[in-house]
Formats: sequence, structure tokens, C-alpha cells
Amino acid sequence: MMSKLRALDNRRLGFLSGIGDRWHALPKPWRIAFGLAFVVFLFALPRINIPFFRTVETDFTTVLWTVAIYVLVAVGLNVVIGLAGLLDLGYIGFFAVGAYSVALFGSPQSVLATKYPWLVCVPIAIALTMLSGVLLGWPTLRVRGDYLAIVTLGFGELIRLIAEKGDALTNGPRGIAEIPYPPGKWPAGVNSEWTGLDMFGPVTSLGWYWLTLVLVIVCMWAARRIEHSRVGRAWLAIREDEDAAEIMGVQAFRFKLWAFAIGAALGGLSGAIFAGKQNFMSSGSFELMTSILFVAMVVIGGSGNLAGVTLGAILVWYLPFKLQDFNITIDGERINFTEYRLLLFGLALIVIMTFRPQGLLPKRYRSSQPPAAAKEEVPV
Amino acid sequence: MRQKFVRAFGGAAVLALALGASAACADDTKNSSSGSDCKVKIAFFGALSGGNANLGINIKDGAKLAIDQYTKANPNGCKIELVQKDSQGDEKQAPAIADAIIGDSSIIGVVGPAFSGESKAANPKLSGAGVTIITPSATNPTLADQGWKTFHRALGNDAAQGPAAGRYIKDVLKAQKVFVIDDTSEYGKGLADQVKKVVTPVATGTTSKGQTDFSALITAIKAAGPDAIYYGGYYAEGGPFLKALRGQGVKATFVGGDGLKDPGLIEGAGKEAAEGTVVTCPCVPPDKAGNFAADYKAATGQEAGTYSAEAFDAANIFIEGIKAGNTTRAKMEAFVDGYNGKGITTTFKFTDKGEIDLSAVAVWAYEVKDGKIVAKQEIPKP
Amino acid sequence: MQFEYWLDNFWSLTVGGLTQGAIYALVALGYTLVYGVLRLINFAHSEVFMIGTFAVPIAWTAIGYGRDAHPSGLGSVVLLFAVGLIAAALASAATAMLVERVAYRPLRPKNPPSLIFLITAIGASVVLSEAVGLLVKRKPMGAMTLIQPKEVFTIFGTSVDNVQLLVVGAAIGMMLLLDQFINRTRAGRGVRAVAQNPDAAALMGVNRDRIILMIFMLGGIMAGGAALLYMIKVGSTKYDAGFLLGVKAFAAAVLGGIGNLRGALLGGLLLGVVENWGAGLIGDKWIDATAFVVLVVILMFRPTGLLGESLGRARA
Amino acid sequence: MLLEIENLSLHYGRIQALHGISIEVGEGEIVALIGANGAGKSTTMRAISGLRMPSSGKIRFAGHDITRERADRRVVRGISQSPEGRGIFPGMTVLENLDMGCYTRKDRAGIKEDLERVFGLFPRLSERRKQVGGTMSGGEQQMLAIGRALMARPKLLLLDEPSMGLAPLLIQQIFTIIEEINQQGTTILLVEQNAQQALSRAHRAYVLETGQIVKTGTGAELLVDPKVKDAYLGVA
Repeated sequence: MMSKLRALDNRRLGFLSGIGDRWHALPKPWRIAFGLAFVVFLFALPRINIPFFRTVETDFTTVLWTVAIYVLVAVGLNVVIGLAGLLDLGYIGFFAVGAYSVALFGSPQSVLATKYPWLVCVPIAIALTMLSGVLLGWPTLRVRGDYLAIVTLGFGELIRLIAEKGDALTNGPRGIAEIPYPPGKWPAGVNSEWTGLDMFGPVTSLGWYWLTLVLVIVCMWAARRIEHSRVGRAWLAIREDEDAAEIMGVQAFRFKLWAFAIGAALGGLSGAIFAGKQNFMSSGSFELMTSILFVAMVVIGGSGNLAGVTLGAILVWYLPFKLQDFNITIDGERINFTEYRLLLFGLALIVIMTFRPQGLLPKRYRSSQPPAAAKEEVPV
Repeated sequence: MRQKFVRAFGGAAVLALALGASAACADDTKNSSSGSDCKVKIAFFGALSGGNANLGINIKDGAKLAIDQYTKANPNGCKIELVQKDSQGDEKQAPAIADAIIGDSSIIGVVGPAFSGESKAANPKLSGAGVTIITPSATNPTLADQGWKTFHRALGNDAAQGPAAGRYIKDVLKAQKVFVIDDTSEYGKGLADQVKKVVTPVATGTTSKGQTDFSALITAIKAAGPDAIYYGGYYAEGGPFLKALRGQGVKATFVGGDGLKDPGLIEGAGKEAAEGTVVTCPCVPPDKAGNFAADYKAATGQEAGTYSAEAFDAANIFIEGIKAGNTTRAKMEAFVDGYNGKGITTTFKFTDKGEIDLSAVAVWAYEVKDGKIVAKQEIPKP
Repeated sequence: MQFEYWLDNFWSLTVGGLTQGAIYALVALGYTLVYGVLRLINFAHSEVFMIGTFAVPIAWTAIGYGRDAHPSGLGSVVLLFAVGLIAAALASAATAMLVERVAYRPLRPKNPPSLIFLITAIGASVVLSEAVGLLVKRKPMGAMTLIQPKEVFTIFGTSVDNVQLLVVGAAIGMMLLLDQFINRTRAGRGVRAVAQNPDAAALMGVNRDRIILMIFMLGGIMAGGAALLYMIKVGSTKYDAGFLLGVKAFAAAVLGGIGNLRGALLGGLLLGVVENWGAGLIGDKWIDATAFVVLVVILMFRPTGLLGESLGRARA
Repeated sequence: MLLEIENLSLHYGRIQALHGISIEVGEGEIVALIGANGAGKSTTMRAISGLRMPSSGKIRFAGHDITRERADRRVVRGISQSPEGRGIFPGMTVLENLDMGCYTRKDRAGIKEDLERVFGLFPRLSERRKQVGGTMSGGEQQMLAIGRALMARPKLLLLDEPSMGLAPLLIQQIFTIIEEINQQGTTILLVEQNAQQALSRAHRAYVLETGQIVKTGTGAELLVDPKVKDAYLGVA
């Protein structure tokens, strides 16, 4: 049974890598053309009615936006986990710092009362998260891998606790409303009901989806550039064998810190978008379980591989919305499938890590081997 | 090989375009819903699952009863469907649900959002899209001050309830030392702040969502030695908290707001620990609301719960509007703004901010007796 | 800062902290045992504890002592204590062994990096807490009050009650038993052997898989004891009550020196006292934040803890 | 034959460490396995004791196929190993370490007897029975490792580099004791880099190169073999 499943999964991977090979065999103009067509398709997705794919109970555009924002999170977390090999369980902390930066500097309800527009808040958010990434990374990146996971978890919880209990600043679980959003109004001709409404206002999600999609594409492109740069090679060396990398002159600590800072900045950017779109946020938005879902999407999808983490983000955030369409009521008790989401992802973590530790769409070329299997058996 | 791939890709693109075209058509037909057969939807927005689901289910059943009675009495009238949106009481999920309501233009009114926190997250969207909101339970006073054009509240707010609770502690219980605690939620903190306006607490404390171990807080309470404790929060944390208090030998009278007024409180605390607990509510005891209590029991098999009657009234306002032919969002909003009528709980005439006449709001004190929450008295107005 | 409040209540904060710390210490043992032998952080141990807390009221209710019951007389209290302990220990030990079977054993022959184990353990933790959450509809569950707190004596003007004494006493008693077991019995010798040199232990005829299973079981039994004491002290539990206590217990284990049994006791008591002092100084709502600060600071600056990291390098 | 290894191959990940080796050890023999660093000597030992599972081939012990058996079961069958790098338990005392050696045994009288025998062979251990293993010198640790392996009362004793890191005088001593153990009736398979000593004490020997057996013969034969001399004995 097990071996059959494994064989099936290997066939699936073979098929996928076959597609990949064919894709790479295509002439460049074709690839660009298809790429552009695909991007156009993504932009048009909210208006295309693909049967079954569209969500009924929840607004489809909002769902797409949600997926897009978490793809952005996955791209950022992938830099930390997938490229540099640092397990960060507290990534939500950076997300929160980004979101709170926008809320505190932008909202008229905040005690800071600076009321900066969203576009000014975003660079502040990115700068503050990068700073917090460095501040956290500086002392902690020297500790061992699994300890690092727990330190980051503690950091994430600490941020949440400060957000929840420090209500003089953050207003705690009561949250902050009237968070600013980018300017712009819907022109006539898009949707008759929208004309004149704020493009990024609370009523419509389409503008946000498009904006987030643009950022996802830009960040993915940037992440790929970094991955194939000198920094990316240093990360690869550190991930495979930190001691060997050090001997070869890679300053592991400095590059790890870079990974942390870049990852944090992307987390902060995602948080800033999240805050602007939601218009309202509170400490309840940054629970640890969300952080674990972040890790789940990277690890289940295939850490290190952008397509993999994107798949992970889609699985983790689209499926629960879709499942809501199948809500049923038994004996007057409503069964909400969203409630089973964490259970299912917990199971997926165990099963996928046991049978395919590299995730559903593993990274193909760069890592020569599942790194551990090649090592000699060390007394654990 | 390459050609095959190109063809496959091209095919997919054509297919996508075709689907897109058909989608546009589908959307058009959906949007023009005002046909000869009149059909509208009202949405319930609140927790149907999760830790505080009881409060949401009470509301949903109250609204459902109103619509069922209408359908029975008017078999040939406009068909009204109650759409149930389960938010789990979670303000994170609220915005997406609000978007879904906005996206379905046949939904012309919302009974809810049930809690104050999710109201803050969802109402800017609903209001911006012109969907009429009548909440039968979100009692935080500041909700009316946010400038939401379509917001209405079918009951008194905590600005009425809190001071009444304070007066009850001062005048009826005659407590000297009062320890005021809130759960830091929109609702709980707002309520506790109102109570503090009437009684000066010896000390204050907070709990947080999902907390089970209250040892540190109880140490502080014991150090203060109060003879009454006021708790602004929901029953999900209130029950275990009350149990831990009694377990640690704190005997002070426990007073709380409407968020505790649910059998879940007794379930969480145990019969014995809950005994004698006082909860206030700006809601009328169901047995004082005509046939409602009996009808509710017959329909659901349960006793009417907190806010079931208010939800019944809220739904009935919408029903009146639909009966009068207001089947679009704009018309419904105009109708509710100008509404003046008597429900089973009180008289409804909304102010500019969407509040009912606060001076007329009756706040009741209830007490836990033998494992049941029973009405004790209406708290006298100052 | 409420320096005066802290000073006025210094001893009551300390006693309360020791009581809480004793529970942390028992849970910390589970982390320490697994870490000592496998060098892995068993993230799912918090759920092992959580399931124990549910077993206590369920067992009591099953023998006719529901939430509002009043056990009368020393005999029935002792009996109920024993029933609660057995139920919690069984439930927790079974859960711990299940975690080992599902999340650890299948991976072990592949010898993956320890992060992979951490992720499967997180998966197991999520599955357990969600499964319980769905079963009880995410509602809290309360147990009867086994012992009404009654002052036994006062120390520096602070009363110490029987529940506090029982919690600290029982926790230390269980730890002594474990210490004896590890240091005096043949199976305990096997545990230390695997911890110190797993290959050599196999060459001595020690069945490593069995020892590892036993380690999880022992950790589970200790967590079960902690669960009973928690239910006596706190009275209610929830499906997610494990997480916070688990992280704190892990912090306690690291504070004392993870892998070190006596370190767990020291770390637990110390963390309990420190976080209670923190709560007294800056307000009780900051109690959890204090614990997390301790965790982060310890891991940053002295990851080997106060007594050093070992289940045998130095003697257990 | 007490131990028969047939066509044994073993992989570490993708790297093949053993390429189909065959070794036989008869009852009462001392058999030596010599070869350079990384030739696969210790890997062979690990395969015999069960710390590493081979990818193909067979291992038979006293007529039973033990190829896939767990390490601890092989101890019960009578295979005992003093591992490379000695592998003592650093946190346990000498006595506790020796106690670990008879972990699978229950006959108290026999254990007592064997303890006396080990103390007879290594008087130093007797003097230091309360000392913690980690604090002892290399030579003492080596004695402890061999003594501990003897406590299982093995039919086959596997000694992995017993002379590694020891002073020349101690090496002499250790090998004398090894012969003594053999004369008391224990079969010994010995892995050594010190080929001179090993070959002069062994009845038979195998030469291992990059995971393959390249030569076999009696100890005396190999000792005079020119190629062996060149490669391993360091005598011109």
C-alpha cells in the first residue's frame, strides 16, 4: 500500500518535472508570451467564472486577495526557511509589526495621531520590521536550529502579547479602525455600482487584489534574483553545511542575518497590506496558530521552491473558504468546515514530512540530495 | 513535442476566455433579481460555531422564528430567505463575510453582527455598500459613533447597562469594595468602563480570550479583598474564571453583563460556583414578551435565550419593510431610518446614530438560582 | 511599576509562584527526558499534558463525582486523588506514546535533520489540540473542587494553604521517584546509556526503540501528574490550555538546563517565582509576557541553562 | 563456522562503502581485519553488530541468519563489540559501565563470576570501580570497553581498533590480554590499523581496500607478504 502510494507520488513528480523540462525547452519568446498570458489570466481571475472554483459563501475576490497576500507571506518566509534554512516559527511577529506600523502611524484612532497616508506608512513598516528582524536575529542566530525555532516562537508570542496587553498603545483586542488605504477612485466603466467609490476602500476588494498581485510578482522576481546571486549561493552553502561554509570563508552569521532581515521586510510589507485592506485590525489577528499555518504553507508546498510555497499558500488559505460552501447542519448543530482546517493541516504536516520531507513540489536542481540522508549516521 | 505543448497551452487559453465570457453573462442574470416572483434575503451575521456560539444561535433562531411566522402568514407574499453567515465571533473572519454579503445584492439587510468586535471589522464595509444593519446584541456604545450610515441597534447599549449595573452594586448589593475586571474586548472593556463611572473600584484587572488559568489575577483579588466583583466579558472565559474564584475561596458577589447571560456560564462554572451570580441585561425577560417565549420553545425545542427576542424584533422590522415593498438596499435603509413601531421588547424609533431611545431602555438584573438564570428585578432608573 | 504592591505581597507571590512552578517542573521533565535521549524538542508534549487535564474530570465524573460533587472525608479524597492520578497518567502516557509512534518513529530510520522532527511534532500538537477542541466543541471543562483551600500555616505573614502544599509536595515526590527510577533501576540505566551513547547502548543489548518509547511514557506520566495538580489548583481546562503551559515548561527546562532532570525542578520553580514577581511588579496581565521574556533571554544568552545540558554527560 | 558473511554490500546514502565482501570466522579463532583509513573495516563491524543495515548480502551467526536483526538481539545471541573510539558511557562509573555490559543477562552468579574475571584481566579497573568513565585516561577507557564487552559473556567478541591512541607499552599489554581472552574460549574478530601486532596474534586475516577484500590468509602468511608489508607494515 505504502510503496504503491510512494510510486504514485514519484510518477506525479516525474510528470511535473517533465512539464518543467518542456517549459525550459520552449524558445524564450514563447515563454514570455505564455508568462504574460498567465499574468493577464491572474488579473482577470475575479471576473472569470470557473465553475466550482469560485467560492459562493464568501466573496471570491476577497478570497483571491487573501490567497495573494499569503503568497506574499510565503515568498518572504521562504527566504528564511527555504533559502537560508532557518526555521522561523514567529514570522507572524514581523507581519504584526508591519500591520501595526500602518495602523499606529496612519489611523486617526491611534495614540500617535500622526495620520500619515498609507503610502508613507509602508516604508515605515518595512523599515521597522527589518529593524526588528535584525534586533531579533543579532543575538539569536548564533543558537542551534531547533532552539532558534523556539526563540522565534517566543518572539512572535511576545509581540502578540504586547499587542494584546499593551492596550495603551495598540488598543489590544479592541483593535484599531480607520486604517488608511491608498488613494484612488474607481473610474466609470468597471462596474456601474462602483463608480466614484474608493478603489482601495472597504467596499471593494478588486483594487487590493490587483495591487497585491503586482507586489507578489515583483517580490517573486526579486526573490529569484537574490536566490541566484552571491547571497543566494552563500545561503545554499550554509543550509547544506554551515561549518563547511564557514571554513570556505562564508560569513554564515552575516548572511543569516540578511536572510532574516529580507524575510522580515517582506513580512512587514504583507502586514502593511493586510492592515490597509482590512481597515480594522486587532491583536486577535496575530495568533500563534496563524504563524504555524505560515510555516505549514511553506513546508507542505516545498520549501525553497517558489512554485511550491505558492501551492502551499493556496492550499492553506483557499481550501477553507471553499469548504465553507459545503457547510451542513446536523441536528441543528452547524458544522463549519473551517473549524477542521487546523486539524487537517496538522495531519498534512505529519504525513508529508514523513513521506516527502521536501514538500509537495520539492526544489529540483540546487540541492543535490536530501541533505541528511547522505550524511553518516551520527548518534542523535 | 513542443508543438503539442503549445497547442495544449493555447487550448487552455481559449477555454479560459470562453469561460470568462460565459461568466460575464452569468453575473448579469444574477444581478437583475427584481422579477415578477419577489424574493429577497436577510442575512444573519454572528457566531454559530466556536466558543461563544450559544449567543449567536439564540439570535439566529429568534430571527428565523420571525421569518417563519411571516412565511406562514403570507404564503403568497414576497419570499424571504434567512442567509446564515457564521463568523465564529472572530473579527478576523468578519471582513470576508461582509464582502460576501455585499457581493450578493439580493441581501437587503443584516441581523447582526452579533458581537461588538466583529461589528467594528465588518460594519465599515456593510455601511459603505449601503446594506442596512440592525444588531440585536452588540452593545458597545462607541459603535454608534463611527459614522456608519446604515447602523441600527435594536436594544440599549452599555452606556445604559453599565451604569445600571453600577447602581445595582452600590444600591442593592451595598458593596463597599468592588474589584472591576474586563476581558479587554470591545464589549467587555466598554462595559467595565461604564461601571467604573458609577462605582470606584478598589482595584482592576483583566482577562484575555481563551484564558483558563487565572491564578495571578486571583492572587491580586485576594490581596484586595473585595465584597463584589464586576466582570465585563463573555461566558466562555467568565465560567472558568468564576469556578476558579470560588475554588480559591473568594466569596465576593460576582456581577457581570449580558455576555454572561447564558446557560454556558453555569456549564463552565458549575452549578455551585455560579449560584448567586448576578447578570445585567438591557433585554426584557422573554416571558414578558407576549407569546414569544412559547412560540420559540415550540419552534426550537429550547428556551428562548439572551437576545432571541431582540433578534425577533430586528427581523420583524425588515419584514415590515419588505411587506411595504422595500426590496432594494436603498429603499430598505430609508424605511428603517424612518421606522416607528412597537416590537415585543420595546418601541423602535432610531436616532441619527441608529440608537433607540436610551432613556426608555429597561435594564434587568438576573440571578443564578439552582442552576438557572432567572429574572430578578428591573434596575431602577436614577 | 507597582513596587510597593510587589513588596507588600512578596511572600504570597513567591508561594504562588512556587506552586505554579512545581507544575511547570513536572511538565518540563517530559521535554527534558525526550531531549536528553533524542536531542529533540517534543513540541507535542504540551498536548500530552492537556489531554491529562481532560482525563481527570472525565474519570471523576465516571465514578460519580461530577462537577458539583463534594468528596467528604480524607479517605474519599485520597481515593479520588489516586483515581485522578491514574487516569491522567494513563491518558497522558498513552498520548505521548502515540506521538512517538506517529510523529517520531517512522522518521527515525531516515535520520533527517532535527527540524523535520520539530515540524512533525508541531503537526502532532496541532492535531491533538484540534481533535480535543472539536470533540468538546471548544468549551472549557471543569472538575469538582477536590480540596477546599484551607490555611495550614503562615510564613512571613503569608498564609500557605493545603492545596499549595499538596501541589508542591506531590510534584517533588513524583520527581524523586523518577530520579530514583533513572538512577537505580536497570531500565533507568538503559535510559542513561542511550542518552550518553546510543550506539554503544545498542551494543550492550539495549533496545533503543523500547527505551525511547519508555522515555515518552515516563514524560507522559509526569505530565499526567502535572495535569491532576493543575485541575486541583485551577479547576478548569480547555483544548488549548496546553500551549501556554507547554511553552512555559519548555522555558523552565531550558532555564534549568534541558536534558537535566534536576535542572527541570530548579527551572520550573524559578520560572514560576520569576513570572509571579513580574506579574506583581508590572501588573498581572503581563505574567505570560514575563515568561516569554525569560524564555527568549535564556535561549539567546545561555542556551545550556543554569545546571548545564545533560541527561548523563554529567550524572543525571 | 561461527560467523559467515556472504557478499555483503552497504551504502551510506548514495556512497557505497562495502562492495560485496565475504568473511568467515571459525569457533575459537582470532581473525584480523586490516586496511587503511576508510577501507570499510569499521563499517563491516557495524554491519556485524547491527548498527548499520546492509543493502545486500547475508550475515549468519552460529547457523542463524541475522542480516536484518536488531543490534540488541544480536547481543543476546552472543555478539559483543568494543566499538571504535571505545564508546564508554562517560557519565557512568566503571562499575556501572561494566553493569551495562551484562544488560541482557539475568544470572547473578554468572555475572559476579565474570566481573571477577574482568577485574582479574584488568586490575586497574578494579582499583577505579567508582570513578566516572569520562574522567579516565585513554588506556583505561580502552580496558573498560573491552571489559564491558566481555561482561556479556560473548561467543564472538568484536574489537574495533583496540590499540588506537595508546602508548606502545599499553598496546603490548592490550594485545597480550586479547590473546588471553581468546585462550579462555572466546572467538575474536579484530579490526586494526596496527597490522604488525594484529597479524602476529591472529590465526587468520583479511585485507580490506576501498570496501573490497583484496587478500586473505593466515596471520603468518600475510605478515611476510611483500605487498602487505609495503602497504601496511611500513617496513622497507
